[in-house]
Amino acid sequence: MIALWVIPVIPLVGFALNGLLGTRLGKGFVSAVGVGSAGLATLAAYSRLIPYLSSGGGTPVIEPYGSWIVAGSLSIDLSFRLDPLSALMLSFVTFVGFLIHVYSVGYMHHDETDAGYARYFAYLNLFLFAMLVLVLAETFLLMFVGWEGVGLCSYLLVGYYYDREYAAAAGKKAFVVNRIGDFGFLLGMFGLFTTFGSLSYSEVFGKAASNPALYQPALTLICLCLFVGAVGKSAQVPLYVWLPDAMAGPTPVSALIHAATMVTAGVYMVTRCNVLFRLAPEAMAVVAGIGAFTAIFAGTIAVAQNDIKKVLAYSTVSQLGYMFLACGVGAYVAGMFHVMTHAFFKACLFLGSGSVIHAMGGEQDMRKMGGLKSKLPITFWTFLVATLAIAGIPPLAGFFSKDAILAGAFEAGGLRILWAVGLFTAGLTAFYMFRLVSLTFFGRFRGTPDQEHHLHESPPSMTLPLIVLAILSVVGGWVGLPAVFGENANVFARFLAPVLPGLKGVEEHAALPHATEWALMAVSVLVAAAGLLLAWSWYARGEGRTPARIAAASPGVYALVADKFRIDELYGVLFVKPFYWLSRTLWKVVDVLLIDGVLNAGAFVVELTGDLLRFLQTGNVRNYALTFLLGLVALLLVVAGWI
Amino acid sequence: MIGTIPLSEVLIVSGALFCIGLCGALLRRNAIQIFLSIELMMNSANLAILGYGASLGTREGQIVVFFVIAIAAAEAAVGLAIFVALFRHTETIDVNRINLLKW
Amino acid sequence: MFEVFAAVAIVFAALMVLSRNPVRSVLSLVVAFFALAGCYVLLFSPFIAVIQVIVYAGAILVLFLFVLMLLNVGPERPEKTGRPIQTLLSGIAIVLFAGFLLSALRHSGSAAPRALAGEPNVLGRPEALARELFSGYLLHFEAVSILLLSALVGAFVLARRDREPRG
Amino acid sequence: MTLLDWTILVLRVALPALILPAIVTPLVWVERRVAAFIQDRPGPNRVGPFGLLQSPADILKLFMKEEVVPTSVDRLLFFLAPGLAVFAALSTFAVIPYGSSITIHGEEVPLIGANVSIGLLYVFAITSISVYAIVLAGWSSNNKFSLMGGIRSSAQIISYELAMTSAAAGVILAAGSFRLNDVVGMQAGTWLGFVPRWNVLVQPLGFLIFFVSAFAETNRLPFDLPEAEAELVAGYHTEYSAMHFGSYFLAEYINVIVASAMTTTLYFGGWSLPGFHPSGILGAVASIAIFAAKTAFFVLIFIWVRWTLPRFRYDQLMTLGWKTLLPLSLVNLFWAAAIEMWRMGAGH
Repeated sequence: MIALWVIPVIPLVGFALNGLLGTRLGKGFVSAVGVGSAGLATLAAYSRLIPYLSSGGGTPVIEPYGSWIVAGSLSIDLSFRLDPLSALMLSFVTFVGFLIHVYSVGYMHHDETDAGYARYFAYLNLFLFAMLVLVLAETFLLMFVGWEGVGLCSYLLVGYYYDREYAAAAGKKAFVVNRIGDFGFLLGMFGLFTTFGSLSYSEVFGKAASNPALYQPALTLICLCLFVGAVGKSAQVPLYVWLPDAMAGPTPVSALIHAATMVTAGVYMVTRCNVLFRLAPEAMAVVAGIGAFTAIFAGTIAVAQNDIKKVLAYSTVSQLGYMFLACGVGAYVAGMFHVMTHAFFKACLFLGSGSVIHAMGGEQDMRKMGGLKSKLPITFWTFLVATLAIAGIPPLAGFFSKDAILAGAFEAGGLRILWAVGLFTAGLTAFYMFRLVSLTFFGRFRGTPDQEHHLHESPPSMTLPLIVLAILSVVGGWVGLPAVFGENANVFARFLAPVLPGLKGVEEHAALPHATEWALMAVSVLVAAAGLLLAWSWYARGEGRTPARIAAASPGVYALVADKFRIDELYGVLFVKPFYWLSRTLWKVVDVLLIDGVLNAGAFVVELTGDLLRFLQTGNVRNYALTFLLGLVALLLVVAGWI
Repeated sequence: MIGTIPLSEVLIVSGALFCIGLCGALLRRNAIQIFLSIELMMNSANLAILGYGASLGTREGQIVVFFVIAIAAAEAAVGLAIFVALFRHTETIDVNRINLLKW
Repeated sequence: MFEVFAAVAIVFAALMVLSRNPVRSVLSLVVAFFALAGCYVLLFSPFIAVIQVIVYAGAILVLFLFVLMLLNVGPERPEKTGRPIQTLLSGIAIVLFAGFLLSALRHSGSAAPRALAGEPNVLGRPEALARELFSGYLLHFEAVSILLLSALVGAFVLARRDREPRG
Repeated sequence: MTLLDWTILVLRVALPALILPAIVTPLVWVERRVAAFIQDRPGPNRVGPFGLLQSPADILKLFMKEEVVPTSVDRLLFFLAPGLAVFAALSTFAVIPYGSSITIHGEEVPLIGANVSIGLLYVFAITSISVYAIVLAGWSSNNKFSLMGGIRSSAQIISYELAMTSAAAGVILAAGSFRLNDVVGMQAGTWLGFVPRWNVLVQPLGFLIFFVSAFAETNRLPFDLPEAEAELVAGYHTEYSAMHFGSYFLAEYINVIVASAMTTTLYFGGWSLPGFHPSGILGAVASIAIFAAKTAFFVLIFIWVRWTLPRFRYDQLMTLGWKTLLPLSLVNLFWAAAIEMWRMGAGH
């Protein structure tokens, strides 16, 4: 049996090879190493996963590799953990990662130099390594290593086209905004350590579960801090602003990092800490609220975007909000379920959009597309399947996961406001996604003749991953059928059950009656279908005349939405400008005037003293010797007490 | 005969030699003679160390002196090489005439 | 015995300092070092005495003679600018220092006519010395050997004539 | 100390010191006869039977000759130097055991000038003193040939002393003592019943280095550059005449004898011989004879080499000393150490 550490180390080796030698050995070598290491990592992961799953996967496997940091009472082991949650993440991170590596070979082949190509694959492998460390870690600190690692790779890959100013700026923005979240995560870890005296999952969760009353008071703050980290990494309001800009990176990167894997790390982390969160109901409420607000907020912005990738980016933000909504209402299984299905269909969507952009020669504006249905058949059909999946049309994957979340929100009781928001967002999702499909694939072509001439289906290395992901978008949801299809239909929930232990003092929601569940399903399908049809009739059939009329009727509102509610500008005025001003002041006043001034003054004094004292240096050795002796005599006299 | 040397006598001899060396180091102008005087001072220290070692009945005095002599050899080799190089440039080893390294 | 050796050492050391001729200076010092070697023998250190003769008299001072011959330096000539202040200050400092040494000797217990307490056969045996040197002081020994090597290289580099004349 | 003790001490010390110069006289004759034999001519054969009285006659002549002292010499050092040369040559012999031991009034007296624990070191100390005799002669003569000879000679002696000391260190390592009697003692006896336990068989390389260095130390051909007639007239003793020149002459031959005696002692078992166990006065005399015979053998080799080999060039001399003999002597030292470790391992 392969040790767990081998799985992340394989892409690390690939990173080293490509990073050090890739430039010299050409694209063939780079592709072989990059894709090969991702494939090997996938094989290694599945060679562990399959025995684990077939054995039922109840108990977590912890593999310690020795002590990492020992300082005082702090003792952190270097160890990996395989339990249902990490197994789930491992399964689709490696697999989707591998598919996107394959896709990248086709996507990146034409437009990059050997050096850029090698750099791209090196970063991609490094990302895989960091993500696997994040997923497999057994301690919060090791998870944080992976957490920072994926952040770094995200920065590097968003700024991949570093010679374009907006890409470099987007990379910086992603990094800086993530720092805010990471700071929260760090504070959370400090809190965990002071509260529990350990950073190991098993110890922390074990202690919290065994004695909730003792730890409960501290947990709300800790959970909120941890959640700040999740908000940063998973692009929730108010830290979501980096994700849309991150689309400046290559499209496969957007698919892998900013849709399928890295951005879900926040959800993974909250789910991982479900024991803590469930003991802190206030924190749960915050999670749910932020999730719901993000879902509807980002969905609204997506409606008015014209850049194909921007739409998908806001869609991702919105869907992530969905997942947090699930976590917030305690439906962790539904959240993770949506993480998985979302990984399939959103990766498929991004890769499809990449295929479209590839065919359009780099054009990303949907207003210049249209009618691509016949020119890019494979792309169209896979894209359509994924769109239906995200819209929540049964029996595709998105339907089941989204339904599970809505059911969870409904179960949570209260005013059902969260459920209502979720339902509305579902309709919104169907609407903007079908708007995207209609503008891109239906109607007539609106681009230049040059572009029209250039239109072609993508090479097999790009279409194959699309097909695989489309199939997964269809069947991926069938592992988590709702209870109405039978008591044991939800394999997924049963599998994840060990991660969600029962807790004293935390009551579980009663399951919904079957009738209610059927009704909920019907409502959500109806809403989705409505949104879908509305978009189709407005944009595919009506060529966008109705929305144009609406926009003209209330230009202020439309402009506000199209400008993403001008949040970036708001942040600019609220945070960025003052910080610039503060930094400038610190530089000019504190650094130049005070610190440099003190140093210069010191140097001046030294110089002056040197100018005066240098005459002692007569150049005559005997003078020096005499001075030496006089000093010695004086010293001896002082020691003897005669002076 | 041997066992009756008082330590004080050894120390006085050592001190006298040291002061003689000091005179030479401070008052001579020939660099080589200054160097010789320094060697003499080192030897006076050796004498004192051996005297103490013998009076305490340990061999450590001898070991220290052994190292001092080895280091003195290295010092002499380098010092004399410096003088040779110096003489080549200045044609003198009178330290009063060699005062290039001043303010 | 010790007094004789000590007197010889002091007289020849003084001769070394007083002689205007550097070669005579070196030779006086050779004699002084021989006398010191005699003192060392009486202080139960025959090995050190022989080392003193071999290294100091046989190598270091020969090196001095060599350099003197190579440079062919004549005797010191009286200088016109006699630097009286320097000389005066030096004299005062030396007298002060000597006085201090004497008083220190008197005030400390060392001045007492304490007989040296050594077993000559135990202290002076080279085998025992070697055993102690190579067990307890091995690191020091190695360090000194490296020092000697670097001094060798340094002396060679310093005294070498430049192959190509500058300028 | 009783009068007897004093007598014994004086005899132990003084006898060799008196005998050595006495041996030199016939030795000069031997050298001249051997030289003549090698060069296929008769050699001195007029004065006395076989020319045996030639050397005493020469010595007499040296004593009678007029002493010429140049005006610009440093007189003190000029006269000190030859005396120093003879002193150094003679005093080396003090620590060489020239025979077993005799028993006088129940007290065993080893036949050695001074049986000190640092004998070999003493030899090297004295050797380093002999440099002064040459350097001072060269310098005080105030003559450029003398000075050049003096500088060359001292450089040569210092250079070869390193190789010689390092080679002898191998013997010290094997004997575990500086005391030359111990060195002789460890070479007594045999391996396998007939092979003498001489150091030359264990450290042939060390012997070779020591012997070659001995030639350089004594300023004999092929290393007699300090007095290379063709270049330097007569080297450091150019300005000496009469018996002061004779002193250097004497010192050179004593040095040859001493070097041979040292070689014998360090590498050929000294006064011992396999199967020979000295006892009584007769044994002591026999041991002295054995020592003398071995030494004479090496003296003859000295003479033989002198009349066989040409002189080295100065740079060749230095290269041989520093770049060949010194590294080889280190090899020998490692070899000796390895042997010693093997022996200790086998012993335990």
